Amino acid sequence: MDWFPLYNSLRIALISTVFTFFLGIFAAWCVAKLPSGLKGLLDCVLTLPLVLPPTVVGFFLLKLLGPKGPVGQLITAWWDTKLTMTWQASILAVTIVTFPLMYRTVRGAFESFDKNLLYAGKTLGRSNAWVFWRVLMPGCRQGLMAGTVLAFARGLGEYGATSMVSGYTPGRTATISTTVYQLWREGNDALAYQWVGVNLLISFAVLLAINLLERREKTVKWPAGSPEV
Amino acid sequence: MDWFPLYNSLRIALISTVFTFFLGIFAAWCVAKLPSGLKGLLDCVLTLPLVLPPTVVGFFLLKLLGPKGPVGQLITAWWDTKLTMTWQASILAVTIVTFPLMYRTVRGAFESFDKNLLYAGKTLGRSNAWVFWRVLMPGCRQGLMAGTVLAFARGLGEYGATSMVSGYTPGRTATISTTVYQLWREGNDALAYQWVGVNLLISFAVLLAINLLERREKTVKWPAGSPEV
Amino acid sequence: MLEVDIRKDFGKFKLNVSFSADRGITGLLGASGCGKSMTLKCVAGIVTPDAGRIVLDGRVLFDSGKRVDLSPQERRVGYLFQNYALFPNMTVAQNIAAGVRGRDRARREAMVADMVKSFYLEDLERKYPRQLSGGQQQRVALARILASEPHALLLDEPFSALDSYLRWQVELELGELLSPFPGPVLFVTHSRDEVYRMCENVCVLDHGRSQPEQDVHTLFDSPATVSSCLLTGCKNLSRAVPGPDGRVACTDWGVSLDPGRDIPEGTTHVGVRSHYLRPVEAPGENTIPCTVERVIDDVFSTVVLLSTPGGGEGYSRLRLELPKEAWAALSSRDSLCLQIRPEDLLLLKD
Amino acid sequence: MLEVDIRKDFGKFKLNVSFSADRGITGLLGASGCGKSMTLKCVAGIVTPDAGRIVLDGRVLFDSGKRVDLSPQERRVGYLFQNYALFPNMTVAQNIAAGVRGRDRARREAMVADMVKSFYLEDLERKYPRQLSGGQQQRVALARILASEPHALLLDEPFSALDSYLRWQVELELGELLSPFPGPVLFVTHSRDEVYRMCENVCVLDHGRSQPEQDVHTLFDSPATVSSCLLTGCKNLSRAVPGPDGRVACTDWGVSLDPGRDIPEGTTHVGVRSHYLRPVEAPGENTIPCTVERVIDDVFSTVVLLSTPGGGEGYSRLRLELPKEAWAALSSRDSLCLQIRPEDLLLLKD
Amino acid sequence: GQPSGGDTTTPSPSAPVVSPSAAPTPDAEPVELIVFAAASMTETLNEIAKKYQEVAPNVTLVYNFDSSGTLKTQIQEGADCDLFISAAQKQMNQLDSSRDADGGNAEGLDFVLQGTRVNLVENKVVLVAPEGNPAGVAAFDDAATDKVKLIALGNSDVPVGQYSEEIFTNLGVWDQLNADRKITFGTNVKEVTSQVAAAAVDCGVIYATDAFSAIANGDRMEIVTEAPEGSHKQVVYPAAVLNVTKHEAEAKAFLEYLQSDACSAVFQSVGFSIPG
Ligand SMILES: Nc1ncnc2c1ncn2[C@@H]1O[C@H](COP(=O)(O)OP(=O)(O)OP(=O)(O)O)[C@@H](O)[C@H]1O
Ligand SMILES: Nc1ncnc2c1ncn2[C@@H]1O[C@H](COP(=O)(O)OP(=O)(O)OP(=O)(O)O)[C@@H](O)[C@H]1O
Ligand code: MOO
Ligand SMILES: [Mg+2]
Ligand SMILES: [Mg+2]
Repeated sequence: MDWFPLYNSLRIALISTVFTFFLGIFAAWCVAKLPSGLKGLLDCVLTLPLVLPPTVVGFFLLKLLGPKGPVGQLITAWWDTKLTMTWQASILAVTIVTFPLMYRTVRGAFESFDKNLLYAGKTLGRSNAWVFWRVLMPGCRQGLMAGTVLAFARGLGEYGATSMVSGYTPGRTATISTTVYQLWREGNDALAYQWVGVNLLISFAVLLAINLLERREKTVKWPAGSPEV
Repeated sequence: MDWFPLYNSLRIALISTVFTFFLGIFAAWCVAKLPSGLKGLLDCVLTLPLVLPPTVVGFFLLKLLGPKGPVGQLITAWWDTKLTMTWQASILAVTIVTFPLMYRTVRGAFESFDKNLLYAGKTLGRSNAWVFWRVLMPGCRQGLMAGTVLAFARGLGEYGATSMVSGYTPGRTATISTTVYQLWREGNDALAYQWVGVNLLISFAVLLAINLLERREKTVKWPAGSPEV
Repeated sequence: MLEVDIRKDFGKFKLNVSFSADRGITGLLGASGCGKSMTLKCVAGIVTPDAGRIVLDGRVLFDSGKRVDLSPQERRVGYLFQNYALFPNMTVAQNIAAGVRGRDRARREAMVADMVKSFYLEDLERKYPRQLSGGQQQRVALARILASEPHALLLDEPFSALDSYLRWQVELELGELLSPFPGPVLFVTHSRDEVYRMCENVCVLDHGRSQPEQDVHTLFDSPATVSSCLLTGCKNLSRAVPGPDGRVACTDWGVSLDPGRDIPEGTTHVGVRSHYLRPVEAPGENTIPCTVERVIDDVFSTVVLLSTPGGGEGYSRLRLELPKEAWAALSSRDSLCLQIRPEDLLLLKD
Repeated sequence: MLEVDIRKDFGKFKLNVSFSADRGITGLLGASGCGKSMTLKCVAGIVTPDAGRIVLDGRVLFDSGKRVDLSPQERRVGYLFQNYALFPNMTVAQNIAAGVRGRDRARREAMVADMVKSFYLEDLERKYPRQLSGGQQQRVALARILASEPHALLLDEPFSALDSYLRWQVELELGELLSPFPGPVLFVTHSRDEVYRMCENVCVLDHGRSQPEQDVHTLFDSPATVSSCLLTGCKNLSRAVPGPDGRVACTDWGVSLDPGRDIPEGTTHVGVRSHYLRPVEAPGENTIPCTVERVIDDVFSTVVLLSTPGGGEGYSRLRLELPKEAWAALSSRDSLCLQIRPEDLLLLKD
Repeated sequence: GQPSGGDTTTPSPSAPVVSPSAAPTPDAEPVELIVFAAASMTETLNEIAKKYQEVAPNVTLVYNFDSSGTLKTQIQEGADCDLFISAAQKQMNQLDSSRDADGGNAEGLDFVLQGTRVNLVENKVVLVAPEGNPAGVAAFDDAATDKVKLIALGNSDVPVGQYSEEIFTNLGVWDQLNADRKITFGTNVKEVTSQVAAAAVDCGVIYATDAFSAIANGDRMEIVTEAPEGSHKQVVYPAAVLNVTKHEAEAKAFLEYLQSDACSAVFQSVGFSIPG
């Protein structure tokens, strides 16, 4: 069994999770600070990839990044390389598709975070950056982790957009999901089942991780100061 | 422009949302009542379709429902009909893929619901069913609606599993997402852009709806009894 | 008659409660987190104890030995929740109707009308809970509970959600509304004043363990334990060692006092209420020479903090409360001798 | 010196507050939801008012006219939050260190050590907030705030999160810890007792509007409005109509009384404290003939509810509070005549 | 009614069987004929559909164009289909019960209506490059050189992919291409065409007819060369009515019509040839 699809899926999911992580946090932070009207609009735009067909996302990306697309031409002109049909293109597709999962989870964590802690930091004279990194981030740790793991899991399984922007080149751009599709197309059920099994295992492990994170988060929220009186 | 894909996508999304609605609520209710260990496990199983590649879901469904699959053979034997490669098969695929969105949103609403209201109903002598339908359901209205709309939006855009179990027969099983894919493969960009536009419009409208629902929910949570003293 | 004897283990927290309550109001008094709400939940059937027995008027509600565990619906125990738990999607009338048992529509309407009248809710029938003040919400909650014709009532800190201005009024109302109730009423609070004013008997909970229930006046006049003494609002406590001469050495206060009676086995602390410390001119029997540390002018009285021969920190400090005029009339206001009558000295176990 | 004069419109709720506070503790008193926390937030720079001016020791913190709006960091106003807002991910020492301004490490450590010492936190340095009791949490929060060397302090209901047993002790401590603080302190509460014991001046808020600030004793001795009268704990109120003969007709009580002074323009209510109602043998000047409705045995006093000639419901009812012995000594305990000294009759505006 | 529904004619209980040469019968029962056809027939069959309107107005043609392999799977999974046109014999054999395992029907499927299978058209395989041929490929062998970094081929269940594999195997570079990870596999010939037209790849292998239609449609690509003589099996498109059809007569009639001279002209116009 050639393990490349697993390796490729993992690296795509990992790298795009890194992007999603920072982008999601940044977006959630910006949206949280916007006035309510604009907030709703931006929120819709940022959630869009969650409900858009992956094929539509893929189509967009190809029109933008393809060698004939505006961004694609720039890239070719500057670095003499192209982005489509490479495994790197999948990173972009997966980042876009998984972004809303991270964004929404983090936004939820930010919203349920006790604002008074932020204000406390500020009235104590600490900079906004300090408050963000030392108070908000540690306080939303569980939410951040849950969002990250969810995005990672979803990224591991992305199919539609990935297959459009990266194609299926065994050993180069093949991922677990495109491989399952290919194996099914070839009627190679035995191997397809094996990959499905691998996928189930990973997804299940990832979900268990989220579950434990969520549980930990809940038990932490104990009424402060009530015991040890 | 042939509007069938829109019509088909809408009917599939609508019908599967009905299923998802009841299944999601039922699952969330059952999981909420389970002891904590089993709860975590079941929760993972029920969330699985969210992170599994749609192609894996499609593969499973074909193996199960296809004319050679165990369920498919039963269906053929009893009703002399088949399930795969019909638009009805998409309902199943979409239901499975969107189920976790509904289930998780409802579970969240249930968990944040004030349990004392349920206990109050019970100590007043009301049946569990009464408490469920008259207290819990109205109390989680916003969460239920948000989950439903989210599931609907996601269902409207499902591609991977749908295309595997229903194929792409214009005028029969074509959906927006499979149509976009097909148009792209045919190089029919003009029409592809039109469908992408339609899709964007619908998705955006749906997201706006969710957004308004979420906002309403927040403003309702005003500290009880503090004004009008 | 409600008999409760239950145990439940939450890991760090262990509930072990046993008491019985007759017709009338029985107080459950205890610090925050000591298990008061949990006890009520066990009685109501919302939480299942690990072991024990709950009997109401001879009906067994729960018995771990006989595997009896009635559902909350069957127990017929009314529970007034800390935040009232009115159904926010129903009007006042619908909320009360939700309490009426049985499917007979006419009977339900009659009952609702009846309750609306006896709880002075005529103008509020069509309002939603969020449009009501705290006191009105409480009346609705109580009307709803009584509409369900419970055999016992559980009230969980009924005044904690109220503004201090409303409290007094609502407390009065509640007292009047409850007086015709024929069954036992459990009243949970951590306010000694509420207990004193409303209850006949009281059961003190301490870290999940119940102490024997007792008459309210017994508790206030001669609390037996440090925790119940603190609960009744006594702020002057000292560790104590019984001496061979029938006196107790109060180690925190640095004096030895005569309790005027036999010292019970296991006495570890003594206490005296701020009101029962009497300033005297000269040292004498059972007096403590004190230095005034701080004088606080309270609304109707003067509170004086004094350091004892034992020191001026923590438990060594004494708190004296006097009518304003009595304080003003004192000759020396820098150092005082405080006398404790033997019968006012509380002898406490840990 | 802190001068506040701000307006903010929240739609249904409108904040319109104006007061000034000198060195020492100034109380902000008001019912729940009247805008006390909101006022503090405006001063601290967390919420931006629509219009107005905030000046601290001559430094303009906010001025809508001149478009000045300093950030919370620049204002140097210490804010003690209702729930203390300690950073849960930091130890006590780290929390205090978070308050120290500047990057000088040695100075920070010295400051933390200093604060730990003066707030008696030696044993707690390495603990996390969740491992502390409410009183300890408050000490840490205060240490943290004072480490940031604020020019003014805002305390938002500092005792509301505490058990009643702890309150007294923490209140004492807070008073001692605050006494050396050189700037103005705003103290928010809805407890009249706390205001009386801790504050010199007080500003009453009512539905978002501030009343002129005044000396605590003035407020308690002669409140000018119905709302401040209620806030100071007075429970006997009646609507009143000034008569041509210099007397007031108390419509709720059904009697006419002599205030012994000129009746101010706009007087709509009269009030009298429970302690200042004196039972007399026979009807006479300024007496109200009453019938005893209910007797409540309180911890140190007896509370008697009486119906007046005006009736026995709501505001027509009078509440009399007597020492237990005084009540026991009364000859008739079914009906009483209550005398009000003219100077004890409060004349109130709506 | 479904939006794709064609002309509506009054249904008649006694609709006569339509023969290709017969005059249009205005009151014939409306029939929807589902045709699964290789993606490379997209343009020609769409044009024929217009003509067939006049021949049999009661028949609405519904096409499903995809790789022959995908179509075969869909048929096998129970898709409604009356007429199947594959781009290679392999997929038709897999559905034809008259073939045994050695004859290509390993799964024992039975979908072909016996006696209806014909060889419809013949095609050629070509190497195409994006407009201007930036990589400068000149021959199939060039795929193995450094000129080509990425080549688009149909995957193994796409006939054009199978022909490509055959060609490169015969040229002795197939294993080389695979080892170099140079091939991106498309799901049908149209996807390969799109990838070449979008210049996402350096070159690709498709049918002459697809290249012709694409260029005619304005896609920016060029034909580099035809596959060398004898490097692959003849590209023959078999067609057959399926035995699951509910409109056997109409399906047979349409298959008959496809073999008419009118259709041959259409096929030939894009580069198909008619097998002898
Ligand atoms: N599910 C649980 N698991 C573990 N411990 C619990 C659980 N629920 C409650 N506890 C513990 O039970 C104790 C008693 O809780 P309870 O709500 O009965 O307190 P209480 O006496 O009503 O306090 P309060 O006056 O604050 O309402 C708490 O200290 C809490 O730590
Ligand atoms: N964002 C907001 N929009 C509209 N109204 C608000 C908003 N925030 C607060 N309010 C209103 O402002 C009023 C004052 O709130 P605030 O928190 O200052 O009350 P408070 O006096 O501190 O009461 P408490 O004693 O309960 O703490 C409330 O009645 C609330 O209705
Ligand atoms: O069946 Mo095709 O025409 O090789 O994609
Ligand atoms: Mg409780
Ligand atoms: Mg407040």
